[in-house]
Amino acid sequence: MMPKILVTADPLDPPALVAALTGTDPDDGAVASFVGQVRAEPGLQTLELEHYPGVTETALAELRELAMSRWSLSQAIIHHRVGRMAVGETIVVVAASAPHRRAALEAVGFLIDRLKTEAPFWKRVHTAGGSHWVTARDSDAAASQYWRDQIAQEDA
Amino acid sequence: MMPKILVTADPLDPPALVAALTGTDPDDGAVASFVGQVRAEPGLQTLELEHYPGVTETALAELRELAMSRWSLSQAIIHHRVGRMAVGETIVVVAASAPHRRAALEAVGFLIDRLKTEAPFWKRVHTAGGSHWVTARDSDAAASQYWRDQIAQEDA
Amino acid sequence: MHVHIRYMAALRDRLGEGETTLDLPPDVSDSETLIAHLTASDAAAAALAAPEIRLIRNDRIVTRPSALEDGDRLAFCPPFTGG
Amino acid sequence: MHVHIRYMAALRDRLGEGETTLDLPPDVSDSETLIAHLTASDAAAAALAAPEIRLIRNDRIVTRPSALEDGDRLAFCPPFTGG
Repeated sequence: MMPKILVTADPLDPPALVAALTGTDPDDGAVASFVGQVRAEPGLQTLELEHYPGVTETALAELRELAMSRWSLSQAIIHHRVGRMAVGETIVVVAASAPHRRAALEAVGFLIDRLKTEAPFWKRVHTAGGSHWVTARDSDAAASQYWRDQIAQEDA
Repeated sequence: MMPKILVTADPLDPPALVAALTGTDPDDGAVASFVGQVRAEPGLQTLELEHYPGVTETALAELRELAMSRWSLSQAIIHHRVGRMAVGETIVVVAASAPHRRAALEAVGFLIDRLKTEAPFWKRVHTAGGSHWVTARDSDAAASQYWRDQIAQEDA
Repeated sequence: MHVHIRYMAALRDRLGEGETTLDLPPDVSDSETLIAHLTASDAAAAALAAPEIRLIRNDRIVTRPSALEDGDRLAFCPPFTGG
Repeated sequence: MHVHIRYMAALRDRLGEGETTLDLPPDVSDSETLIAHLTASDAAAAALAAPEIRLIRNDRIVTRPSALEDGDRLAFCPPFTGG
């Protein structure tokens, strides 16, 4: 059984998430997914993800519930890795299934945009000479705010 | 070797496409995918996809090239099934990888929206009592036109 | 000139034939005059004039009106419904 | 009252300690007066006042200013950078 929310130090398996949502519900016409993975950058040897156990899982579950209700999804899965990982390894996988494509695609975009700024994860880059914390990007904050505004408009 | 464009009467393998793009290029931070599958509807026994061999593949390849250049993708794959298929079976899989998430997500949305109206496929529903052709949906035409307008604006 | 014509999907059912080769009179010069010519012998062919009907000419999707040449292979297509 | 404080990620490095338990004077009543109190003994704690610093209180992400109660477990967080 594929857990809906998973925060783990073990390697993630993106194809397994897609497999879990594909061909499983006769009312689904669409399955969308997103994989975030460690990108090479000068000096990077490993990327480390710190988090706040317990709070992280709750934050992801709340984002998932919001997506499930807003887009009438059939299923949604969020798996996020923590600890150290190498270039090319998967940091996060988000997948959603729905009757129609726009719901599945938008929900996946929403989940990845929001979890970047609303779940307590912190990235640290380890190099040969030491390590540094990754600073938040303005573009990530803007993407997250976009969804906050969208939802506020609908609730208004 | 995973073909970039595939039109086939054999079952598709969505997880294999995601696997092919994940962890393969150190410059990629993102892999997005979309799976379209046969949705149950009253009376539907099988869904049949007719196409125009040769022209279909060219149309998909042109859409792929457009997406590759517009979003600076690393890779993009489009697999589409033809012939008869049952509820839950995969009709189409689109996957794209890129350095950043917005490129991968938008390119997948573009490809699925555009291929619905710009590649010569026709759906036919087979029921116990006969068959009928699926008529084009206004919402699909609107989604396709959205991207046409976007590209026209950028070229202007 | 001679052209080879195919009707795809729902148009094939509607026009009652999958493909045909025609010898065209000299006043047929493009896709639209061809449709008028076809409609003269089969009223059902008027459906081809609808703007949503697409044309594939010699294995390329072309915009209408499209000029025609001797030996062209044409396919009239209802709106595409893939994906 | 007593509160237990953690500093997460870059804040832990900056403030030189991971966690601490403090006995607070009566004029500390919420997250912002707590930050002022911390800054009085360590100027580096002024960084906590920046609006982008998030607060987790008793395992819930809360908005600032947040009232405090005896026994609270607090975590000051730099902006999240997951995904």
